[in-house]
Amino acid sequence: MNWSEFFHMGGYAFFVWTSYALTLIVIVANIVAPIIQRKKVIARIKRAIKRENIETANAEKQ
Amino acid sequence: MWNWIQRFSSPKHFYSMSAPLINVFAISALLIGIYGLYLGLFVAPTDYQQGESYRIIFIHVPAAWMSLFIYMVMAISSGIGIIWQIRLADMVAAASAPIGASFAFLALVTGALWGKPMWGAYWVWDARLTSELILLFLYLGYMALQSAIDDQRSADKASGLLAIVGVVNIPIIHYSVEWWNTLHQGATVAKFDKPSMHIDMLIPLMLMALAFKLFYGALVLVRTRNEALYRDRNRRWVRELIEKL
Amino acid sequence: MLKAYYHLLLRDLRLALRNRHELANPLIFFVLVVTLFPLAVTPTPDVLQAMAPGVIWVSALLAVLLSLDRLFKQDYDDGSLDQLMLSPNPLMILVLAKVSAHWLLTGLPLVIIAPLLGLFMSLPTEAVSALIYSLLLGTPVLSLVGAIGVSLTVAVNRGGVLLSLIILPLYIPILIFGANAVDVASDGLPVTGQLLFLGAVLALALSLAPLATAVALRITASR
Amino acid sequence: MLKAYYHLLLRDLRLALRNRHELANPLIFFVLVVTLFPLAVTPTPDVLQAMAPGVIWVSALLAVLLSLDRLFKQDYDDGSLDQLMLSPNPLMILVLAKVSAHWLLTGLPLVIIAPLLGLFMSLPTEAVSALIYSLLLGTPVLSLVGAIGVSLTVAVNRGGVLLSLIILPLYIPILIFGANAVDVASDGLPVTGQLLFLGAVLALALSLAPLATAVALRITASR
Amino acid sequence: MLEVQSLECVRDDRLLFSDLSFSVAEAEVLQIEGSNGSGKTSLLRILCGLRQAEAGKILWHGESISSNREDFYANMVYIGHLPCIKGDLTVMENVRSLLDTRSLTLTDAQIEVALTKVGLQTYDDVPGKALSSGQRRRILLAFVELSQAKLWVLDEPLTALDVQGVALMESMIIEHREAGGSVIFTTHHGMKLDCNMSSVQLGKKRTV
Amino acid sequence: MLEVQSLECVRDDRLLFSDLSFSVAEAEVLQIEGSNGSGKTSLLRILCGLRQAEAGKILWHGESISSNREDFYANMVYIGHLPCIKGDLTVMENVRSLLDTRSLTLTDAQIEVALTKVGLQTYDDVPGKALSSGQRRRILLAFVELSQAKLWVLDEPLTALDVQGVALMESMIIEHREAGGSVIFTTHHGMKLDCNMSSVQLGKKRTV
Ligand code: HEM
Ligand SMILES: Nc1ncnc2c1ncn2[C@@H]1O[C@H](COP(=O)(O)OP(=O)(O)OP(=O)(O)O)[C@@H](O)[C@H]1O
Ligand SMILES: Nc1ncnc2c1ncn2[C@@H]1O[C@H](COP(=O)(O)OP(=O)(O)OP(=O)(O)O)[C@@H](O)[C@H]1O
Ligand SMILES: [Mg+2]
Ligand SMILES: [Mg+2]
Repeated sequence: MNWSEFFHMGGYAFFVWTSYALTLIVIVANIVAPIIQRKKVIARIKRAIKRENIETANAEKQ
Repeated sequence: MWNWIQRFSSPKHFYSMSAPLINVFAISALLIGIYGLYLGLFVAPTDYQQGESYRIIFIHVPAAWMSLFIYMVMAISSGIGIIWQIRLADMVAAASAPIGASFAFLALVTGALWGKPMWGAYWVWDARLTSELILLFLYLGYMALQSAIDDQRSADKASGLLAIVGVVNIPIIHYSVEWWNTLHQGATVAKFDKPSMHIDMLIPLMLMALAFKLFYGALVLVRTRNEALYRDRNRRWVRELIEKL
Repeated sequence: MLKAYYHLLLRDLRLALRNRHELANPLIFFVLVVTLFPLAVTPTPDVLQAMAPGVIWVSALLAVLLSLDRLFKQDYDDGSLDQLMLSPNPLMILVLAKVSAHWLLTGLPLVIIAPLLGLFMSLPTEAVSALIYSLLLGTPVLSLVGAIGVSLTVAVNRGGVLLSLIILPLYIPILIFGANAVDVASDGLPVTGQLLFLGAVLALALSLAPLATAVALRITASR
Repeated sequence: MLKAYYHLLLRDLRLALRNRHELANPLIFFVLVVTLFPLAVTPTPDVLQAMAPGVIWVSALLAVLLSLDRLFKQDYDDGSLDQLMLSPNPLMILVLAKVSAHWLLTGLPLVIIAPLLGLFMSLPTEAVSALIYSLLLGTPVLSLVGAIGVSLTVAVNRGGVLLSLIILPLYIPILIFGANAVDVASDGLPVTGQLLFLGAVLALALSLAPLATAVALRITASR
Repeated sequence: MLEVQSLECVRDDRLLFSDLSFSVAEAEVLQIEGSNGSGKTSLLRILCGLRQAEAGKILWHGESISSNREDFYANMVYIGHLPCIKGDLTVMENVRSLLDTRSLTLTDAQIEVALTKVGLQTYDDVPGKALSSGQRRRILLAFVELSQAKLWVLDEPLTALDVQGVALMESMIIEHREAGGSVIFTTHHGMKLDCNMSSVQLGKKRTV
Repeated sequence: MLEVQSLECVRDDRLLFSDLSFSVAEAEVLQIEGSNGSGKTSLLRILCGLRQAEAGKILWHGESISSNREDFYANMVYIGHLPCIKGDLTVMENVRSLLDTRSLTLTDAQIEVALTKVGLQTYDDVPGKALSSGQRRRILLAFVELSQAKLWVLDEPLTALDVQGVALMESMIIEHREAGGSVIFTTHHGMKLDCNMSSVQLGKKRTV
């Protein structure tokens, strides 16, 4: 079996390779999404911490 | 016993325990997946009926299985969350939904891409196809409800309840479509004529299924950790952790 | 407890009767949507008849769906729902009262007007009676299951479309069997199987849905 | 004035983007309703194809209808609408901004997903392109005309069904010409006539509907 | 009567209170104090069992309110920020349907008396939608008066009330206390009550 | 500045007021008084042009407000019973979109100053839905402060505000008056203003 035959998939190349490509995309998206999500969560908590520090500082001033 | 479960299922405990597991799952998913693909694409023989197009099976079937499996995980852990008030279970459910939805999507798309060469149409209104489509909608409904409710705890419980009600519905849909299709009309579309599977096809299929499961395992851990961080964002353990970053 | 059921049912009916015009709305919506189809496609009589069971049932389903926010929305917005939840009576009974009122105000009128629409879509007589029976058994389930969905989404602003997303998948079995009963009947075949199925689903919904709704309401109130 | 248009449009888009999931809801509703039909009737391909234009157009219409309360409901409930009416800018411009946002958020996605549904319902290719063009011209009219209806009914509680009664009759011409274009195209005939009509209606609606909506809003605010 | 043990409430990003304990005896009037956003409304909703607390217990006559539900709800009445008024029902019907939720059946005359007391005597057949915001709140006062509850839980009861309305609310609380009832309330507009009052202060904490 | 001539308002069956005339000059503070249901809210909505009066005229700098619409609305700001807050927008975005309706473009820093003044300095990126009722009202105070309007029309501005909030509102009104602005307001909770105040009393009439 040579490579072009392999890629040709007996005439079903479009269907087979679209399927595999979509699968790859979905897998990558599933890996990337939680990483972004984690960054967002951490950024949000950091903002909350900063806000609370300001609030406590203000409260102590009064 | 009860106390032990409570402590063991605390988000803090989970967070510290889960980190090493992720790598185990991810790496074995990668290795097994690559080996399965190798066997599936290069070693497995051509199907005498379907030609090469059957190679879609190695992603279609594992994806379809996963979409069902993950829904069950989601519903069961929602039930645990509602009945025993275990927060970790809610987080697992919430973390599972997007993963399950993406597998359901994959199963649909790869199935449709397989249907065109096999049946001559991308889509037919068959019981299995319809219930898979509805399954995707159930996932989307879960996620929409989860994000529409502001109060996190209400969101968990509400969407959990929806997941449980959906479980009752899936078999009903499946059998009703099946019955409805066979009651009337001669079959207009080729049914799945289940090929008695060659062992060289079965092994890579099983390997791929295992790889998908392990992949899900890794993903759900990562996502659950995010949920834990988010939900416990004003607990001390999270604050200390964040300050260290 | 029976008194609580009865009082709440009466209150909801009275509220609806205060706005006579609104009372007819789901009905008019039903009729309007059904008539949209023959307008949209140029209907040869056989296509019309083939479409009829599906069109009528889908329209009935959508009419119930749109009327669902009658069920709890107002009570939630004005705080009455809080008062209901603080009632010493079991919440399930109160839910059942509200669902009964909802069915009397939307499901029942649909059942009554349906024969007319069947005629309009040139359904044969046997199919019309199958239509009536299937709606009679099916619409209460639509109200009962709908109640779960609304109670989960009342707190959400702009919940209308969200509600459909949640509820429509749950309605599908009813739709399939209801429409199928009419379809089969118009071929002159017996429909006991379908009606039995609908009856069984009704029994199931009647026993489980009020419970699920009560749980959902408690979740929603916890804001 | 252009700045006022732009700011309000941006605000509405931002508000929608804050709830990503909600964004997709009209779309999902559209897909769900379209799938209900093949489930309800036993689909032989020719019946399916005969129904398709009507089913897709009616579902699009219902999806827009259900999403209409996005347009003013929230602004009315929280008092923002009062603030808009107290703006020194012409109310018509503000209305136009809100309608544009509404179309971008509901009409446009429907146009984009429609080919997929055509595929589900086994429509031929020419019919699919007619479907796209007719929806592209028709959905803005649905938003524009819908705005008049919502602005009259926002003040009414439980306006959902009332709204449909007011709006659906106005939608009928659009529906007839839109669905007919698809129908005709699937027989391989030209559809320029229908599209021209839809274009003319769009021009008309674009010039009159914002005015009518502004008047309706003034009436509504007078509470 | 009511006992609260180490309650904790978290909303979104904020810990509103934790380890909050207090109790309300018979004939006790308790004010929940705190600035905007300190969690008064959240606390009251938790006390009524409408909201779940993150931690802690609420006991009614020594038993948790969820296990003692029926007795608790038969003896407690809550009014919140929302008016609970149906626009389409008349004032009389509104009061009646509120009382129905508590399974109380009173005569028209009894309800008239309460309506007169809250200054709505001529309004009994006016539909709720034609009332001003203060008049709506007065219906709730009539409801509380007729509820036969031992414990009143009132969230900002003075909202939208005019001077006479405020005086009325004050006298109602005093009377209720003299009859052995208890009241938990919040307000930003100093109520002048001629009786002993305890108070709980909600402040701002950060993390658990 | 604003002049009201023989206004009449009827709601449903009730005549709320008729032949009501008064005017508001520069640097004048006017309180609309009256008990619950006397028609204060209705009057204010008429003054803003949101509601049509049954009879009478409203003049802005001598011209009717409908013919002088643009100038009137550029110089008048109204806040009513409703909070005008979008739950999904942050506090900052909420203020900004309120200002957009008046075609004002301010810098973030300017808005920050106002938010600090009303006590929301640390909340600028919190979404509106996570605010308590008092915090929501404070956003409106910031809006009024930034609106650059000469005439403030405030319906129950003290609703839900705590003690500091009330003091803040009072000082804002004083400052505004000193800068030559005018205020029309209603309240049931005595505002303590150290300045001359005129007032209009709405009573109960029956027939015209
Ligand atoms: C859009 C189209 C399709 C969808 C949504 C779909 C969905 C599914 C689902 C949900 C399953 C799992 C069923 C279960 O385990 O109970 C499945 C399994 C399977 N599908 Fe598909 N499918 C589609 C098209 C196809 C096509 C065109 C073929 C091949 C001709 C195919 C062959 C298979 C096979 C061989 C299995 C495994 C059967 C088994 O486990 O018993 N599918 N599919
Ligand atoms: N729906 C909500 N989602 C998230 N957080 C909320 C929500 N409602 C209130 N909060 C937060 O909870 C806190 C307490 O709100 P609560 O309404 O209990 O305060 P309150 O003491 O009643 O204030 P007020 O005097 O203004 O009525 C606020 O700081 C607010 O940020
Ligand atoms: N939507 C309505 N329809 C009919 N009548 C109404 C409506 N709203 C108010 N009213 C009537 O108009 C009168 C005045 O109402 P308005 O809201 O202007 O009073 P208000 O002075 O603001 O009272 P409050 O101090 O309670 O806010 C009331 O007596 C009420 O009966
Ligand atoms: Mg409060
Ligand atoms: Mg008022």
